[in-house]
Amino acid sequence: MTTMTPPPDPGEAAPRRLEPQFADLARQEHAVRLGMWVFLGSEVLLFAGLFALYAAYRTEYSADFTAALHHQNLLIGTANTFVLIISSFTVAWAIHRLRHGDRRACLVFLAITMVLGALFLAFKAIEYGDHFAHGVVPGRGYASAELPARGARVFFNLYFLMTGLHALHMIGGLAVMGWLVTRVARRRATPAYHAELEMGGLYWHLVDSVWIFLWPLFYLTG
Amino acid sequence: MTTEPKTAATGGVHYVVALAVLLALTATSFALSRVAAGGASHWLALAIAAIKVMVVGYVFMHLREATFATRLVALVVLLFIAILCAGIVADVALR
Amino acid sequence: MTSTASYLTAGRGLRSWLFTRDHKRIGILFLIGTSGALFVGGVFALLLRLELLTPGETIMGALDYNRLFTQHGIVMVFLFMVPAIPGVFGNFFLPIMLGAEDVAFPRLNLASFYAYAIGSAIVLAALFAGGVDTGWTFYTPYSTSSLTAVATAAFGVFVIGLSSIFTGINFVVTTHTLRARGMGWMDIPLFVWSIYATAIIQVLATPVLGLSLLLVAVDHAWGLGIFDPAQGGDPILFQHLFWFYSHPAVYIMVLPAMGVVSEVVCTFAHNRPFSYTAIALSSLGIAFIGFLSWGHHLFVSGMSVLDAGVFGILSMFVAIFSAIKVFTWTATLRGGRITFTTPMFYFFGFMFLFVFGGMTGVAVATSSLDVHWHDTYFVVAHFHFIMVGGTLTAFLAALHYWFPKMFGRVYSEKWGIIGATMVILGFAFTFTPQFLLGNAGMPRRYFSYPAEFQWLNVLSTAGASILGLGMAITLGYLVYALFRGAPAEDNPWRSRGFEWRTPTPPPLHNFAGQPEMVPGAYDYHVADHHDHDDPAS
Amino acid sequence: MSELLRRILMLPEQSSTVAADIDRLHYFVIVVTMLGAAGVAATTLWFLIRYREGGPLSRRSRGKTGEEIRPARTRAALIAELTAVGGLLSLFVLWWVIGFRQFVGLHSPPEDSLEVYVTAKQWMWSFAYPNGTGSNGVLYVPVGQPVELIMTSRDVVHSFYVPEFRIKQDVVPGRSSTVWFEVVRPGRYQVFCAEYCGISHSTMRAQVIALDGEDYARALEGLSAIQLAGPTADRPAVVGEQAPAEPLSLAAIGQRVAAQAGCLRCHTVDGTAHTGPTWAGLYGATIPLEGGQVAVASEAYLTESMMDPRAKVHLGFKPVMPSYQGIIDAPQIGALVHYIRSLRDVRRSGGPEPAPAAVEGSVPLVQPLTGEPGEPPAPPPASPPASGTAPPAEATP
Ligand code: HEA
Ligand code: HEA
Ligand code: HEC
Ligand code: CUA
Ligand SMILES: [Cu+2]
Repeated sequence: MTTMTPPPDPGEAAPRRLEPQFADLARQEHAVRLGMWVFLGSEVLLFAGLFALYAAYRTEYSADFTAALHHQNLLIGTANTFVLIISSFTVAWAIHRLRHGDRRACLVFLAITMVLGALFLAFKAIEYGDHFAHGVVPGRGYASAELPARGARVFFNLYFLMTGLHALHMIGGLAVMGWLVTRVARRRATPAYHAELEMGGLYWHLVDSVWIFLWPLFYLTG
Repeated sequence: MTTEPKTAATGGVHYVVALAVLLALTATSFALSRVAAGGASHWLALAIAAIKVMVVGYVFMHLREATFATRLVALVVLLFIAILCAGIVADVALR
Repeated sequence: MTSTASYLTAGRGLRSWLFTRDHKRIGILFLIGTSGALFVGGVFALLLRLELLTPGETIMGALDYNRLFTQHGIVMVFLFMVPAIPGVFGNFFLPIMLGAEDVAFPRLNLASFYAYAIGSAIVLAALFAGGVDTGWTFYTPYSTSSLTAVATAAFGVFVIGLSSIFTGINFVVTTHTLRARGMGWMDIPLFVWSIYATAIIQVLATPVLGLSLLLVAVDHAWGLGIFDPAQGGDPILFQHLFWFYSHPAVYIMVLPAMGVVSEVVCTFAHNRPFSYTAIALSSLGIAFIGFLSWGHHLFVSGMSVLDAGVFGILSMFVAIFSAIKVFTWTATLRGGRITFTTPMFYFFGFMFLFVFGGMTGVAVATSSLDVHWHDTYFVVAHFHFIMVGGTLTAFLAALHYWFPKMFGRVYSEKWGIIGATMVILGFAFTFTPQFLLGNAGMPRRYFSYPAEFQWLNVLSTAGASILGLGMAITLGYLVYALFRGAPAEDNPWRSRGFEWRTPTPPPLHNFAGQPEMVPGAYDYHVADHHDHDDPAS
Repeated sequence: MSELLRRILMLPEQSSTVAADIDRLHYFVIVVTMLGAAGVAATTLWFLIRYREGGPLSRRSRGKTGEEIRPARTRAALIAELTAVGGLLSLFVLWWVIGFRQFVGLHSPPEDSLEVYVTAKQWMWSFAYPNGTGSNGVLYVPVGQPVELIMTSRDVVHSFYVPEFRIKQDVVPGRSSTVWFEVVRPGRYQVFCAEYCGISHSTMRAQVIALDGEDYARALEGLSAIQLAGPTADRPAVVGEQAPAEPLSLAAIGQRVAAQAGCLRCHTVDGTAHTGPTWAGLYGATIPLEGGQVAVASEAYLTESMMDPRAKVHLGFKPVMPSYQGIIDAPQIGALVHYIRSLRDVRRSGGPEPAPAAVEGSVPLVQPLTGEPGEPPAPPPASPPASGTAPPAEATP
């Protein structure tokens, strides 16, 4: 991530951001953006492996999966979906405001985003705690009385893997957001050139997008 | 390869509309899961998720301003996810 | 501007190397790393061959043997073959061939090298912390229950995977955004095409390998058994995920080699490629269709018969793209003006060995035949024919071809030919008997084997010693040339390639002035002042 | 000719019915491969010599640039290349067609196959026969009769490989896989484990001993019977010392296991439904499942139902059956499956059973005899029919 954004150089004049290998800033920004997308594509394929496993196991154990879904905390899952969607908006809005030169609003919305992200993780922690209390833990320790079937174990193993990996990405996203706040506050990211903000935003949206799929897979019964 | 954005920069309205659409779709998806429309409802939920992700990508992630190459990346990635899932599920479902 | 100082002398001291952002220096760092890996993996290979000299125990016990072939496979594939050509020659020449000063993200490039170095260190540490005995394929549930350092090694490979992804991102973006002014997609050199196709595979496939190895490591360390039958898991799904990476990965290993061959054949035949389009686009075809055929590694795993059929036919389709390339290279020789040098010798070896190896790939992709061949020495011979006979040969061709440009020195042609002869003959000697062993039914990963297989194993071991000696000689004269070789001209092969239009060795920012991109990289039929050698003009 | 090729290529003897066919394709593919590689190498070499610098045809000695000589010949060369590629592709597709048909054949055991249950574990093979006997490390098979192996593993993935038969099949823990072969002449054949499975992988071997009919029967008599019940996680599957004097048939053993393991508390064998579905007529039937799908009661389904009953729940029954994973072992599973199969012609009645048409439709080969001895008159349904079930079985003609 961080390696791809321009270095923290002292001057704020845009031309000094230009790396020697690029002809002009527009081209450089295009390159950074393309690079970020390629990186995001790579990230998505990391999750894709787990999605494929989910699809395969759901085919194999459809009844168990349905039963396990009924034991999920739909309320928290749905609340978290709303939280992330709104946070995606606030990031986008923060960038939008900066594009229009409104640094203060940008900072405010970045801060809101971070609060929402933290809220998401807090909900997630509550949910995990609840699972643990019922003997639903990842791996060999699994001891749920209500859902002893093998398919349910697979379901929860996948659940912990996928939401856990997602939560790790959330934590990473929060760190990036924190860094962006300092960049904007110190006027390193300017209305004229703020590629790092765009990239951080892209990352955040990606993490949100993954959750948009996790929600129906792990909460919605149907 | 042109570096100029093809579309004008995304305006404030776009974001607000996108947010509204996303919230509405989430609510719809939730409601649908409550009324339990049978076996198809699961596919419906996934379809709604796909639409949501497209909205996020198109507006929030600025795909509407992006170059062809960038959009191509997004498409290729989706294609490969489909290939991976299809190949594996086909084995499990058919053996 | 210090435009004339070569990249080798611009900046001195260890720090200037370790913290360099110059793609050429990073390429050299990769060269050191991957050659070291080749050496280590090669020593492992020779020990393997030594053990297989007699049917029972020869120099080591079963556990040591199992660790050894695992580490041979891991080191050769992940530490040598995957990073070798892209990391060394891709880094060094891709920007120059595009007329760029550097790759798009020089810092990411350095990070890629460090990810490679750290990952390799972890893998090698696993070797001392009990080794790994799972085979390079890490099949569950054996890998998750093995008492060896599986988690460490899997994590190390994961880190190397990051390096692969970083490099891939860099090359994709560089090719898209840093082509010299006026250079269209159909003007870029063929080597760049193949590296670009490789980069796409690296970016899209490597995360899936990372994930499957992570799942193995997590299971091994904490018992989160997503593939564990006792927890409802299905071990076959691991194989699917693994091969979703590892089949495309074989094209990560061979596409760059094909790029090298395309350059070498044009330069030494002094001829245009018979069809630029065919070579360029078939790279993309391989990259894409290559993703659709992973299931041919699972024919006997108990996968669904229908799925096996689909993967079988798709494997046939991907093979055809390689054939297109081979025919085009052959046709490129026609009507040329061929100078026969060490790289050309390797080219010839490549043509024979790769075609044979590739065709045996088609043979094992024929489902009913693979039932007999799967997990026998036939498969071992198949992939060594391609990976050693194809890729290693191409790596050596590239090393000799670009050596003058990279280091500004010339190696001894006489020793070059001697080395190449020994490598190619030794190779054929080593692996041809293994086809027969496989036919006769000797399974792979066998520490001991029935006595009737011995004579073929003896032949193979004998061949391996010639091969090893050939490699040692090669290493010897190249190192000698590095320090004592005569200075090289800017364009000793009279090539039209863009990389030969810069001073030797290239200056820090690659070009003395503006890069010249006219005439094109393969325009041997057009006279021009660069071609000092063409009397017809 | 083909015998000569077989020897040159060092293929082992063709000792199964499929070997000769597979080898023919093998020769075809390999000969083309060798000719193709030689052809490419020869052409390359020829060009290298003809067009060498200063040679008779190199551009310099012709004194022309490439451009001038090219166009005339390029067209022909292009056509040649396209033909070569097209021809090669047709060849590949032809191989695929032949190979895939053979592959399907390798996965379609003949109906009358003799079934043997195989358990692989680190690092041995054990075999259980239909007559209730078992053996370790040696598999006895009759010559001239197809044999189907139903295999599972206790620990890691192994692979059953007999080079002389040209067959190989991975043996995977947690599932069963099958492979079949028919031996053409008596003899001993090496079995290798072909999937890497740990330190003794290379010595995890066994033998197939193929015998003519009578010898085969005699050999089986000499074997000891399979142990009946008990926790067996750590003991070998087959214990000779405790053999009863008279080996029972595998189905009979299954009956005993069913009684000892308590299956019969919930399952009947006479067609009535109880806590669980009856076993009568179960084998081969199409089972409606909870969640709307259906499944065919194959060996795999039956095995899975014992190991993981909740994976697929029979529609209308509660998922109360406990898992028998680790409680009964592979030969016992084999015996149970065999027993359930032996009940396939018993007519079922009452309860939430699948439609009779489905039962009979899927067992086309054996028509139930009317008034078969041992079939009790149909009692009233033991449990209320679940929604959507078909009329009772008596309706069948
Ligand atoms: C660089 C590495 C590389 C490459 C390029 C390939 C290329 C191919 N491979 Fe290979 N393969 C491996 C490395 C590679 N492989 C490895 C490492 C394994 C073992 C992994 C393990 O289990 O440890 C393996 C295993 C493997 C298997 C599994 C075997 C088994 O375990 O049972 C199969 C099965 O289909 C297969 C098929 C193919 C095919 C169809 C190609 C095709 O892409 C080949 C295409 C090339 C050609 C077809 C040559 C060109 C042909 C001509 C010019 C034709 C001229 C001829 C005439 C005119 C007749 N490979
Ligand atoms: C790139 C991949 C690669 C390469 C190059 C090689 C090279 C060799 N391999 Fe390897 N091999 C694999 C990949 C590779 N192998 C893989 C993936 C497996 C499967 C592992 C598994 O089952 O899990 C395998 C397995 C394998 C086996 C089977 C083990 C078994 O199943 O029991 C054998 C047995 O003979 C073998 C032998 C050899 C030999 C003799 C060489 C020789 O070609 C080696 C000769 C090379 C040298 C001796 C090096 C000398 C180097 C120098 C002197 C430095 C030179 C430096 C410069 C010139 C810059 N290999
Ligand atoms: C506590 C009661 C109980 C016991 C004991 C029991 N079962 Fe079951 N069994 C059931 C029920 C209920 C079902 C149907 C629900 C289901 O499919 O899981 C079932 C289903 C099955 C099925 C699948 C049949 C179908 O129509 O889907 C098989 C096969 C089976 N059992 C075998 C066995 C064997 C073998 C044993 C003993 C080793 C055994 N059962 C012991 C209750 C039991
Ligand atoms: Cu069992 Cu290898
Ligand atoms: Cu492959």
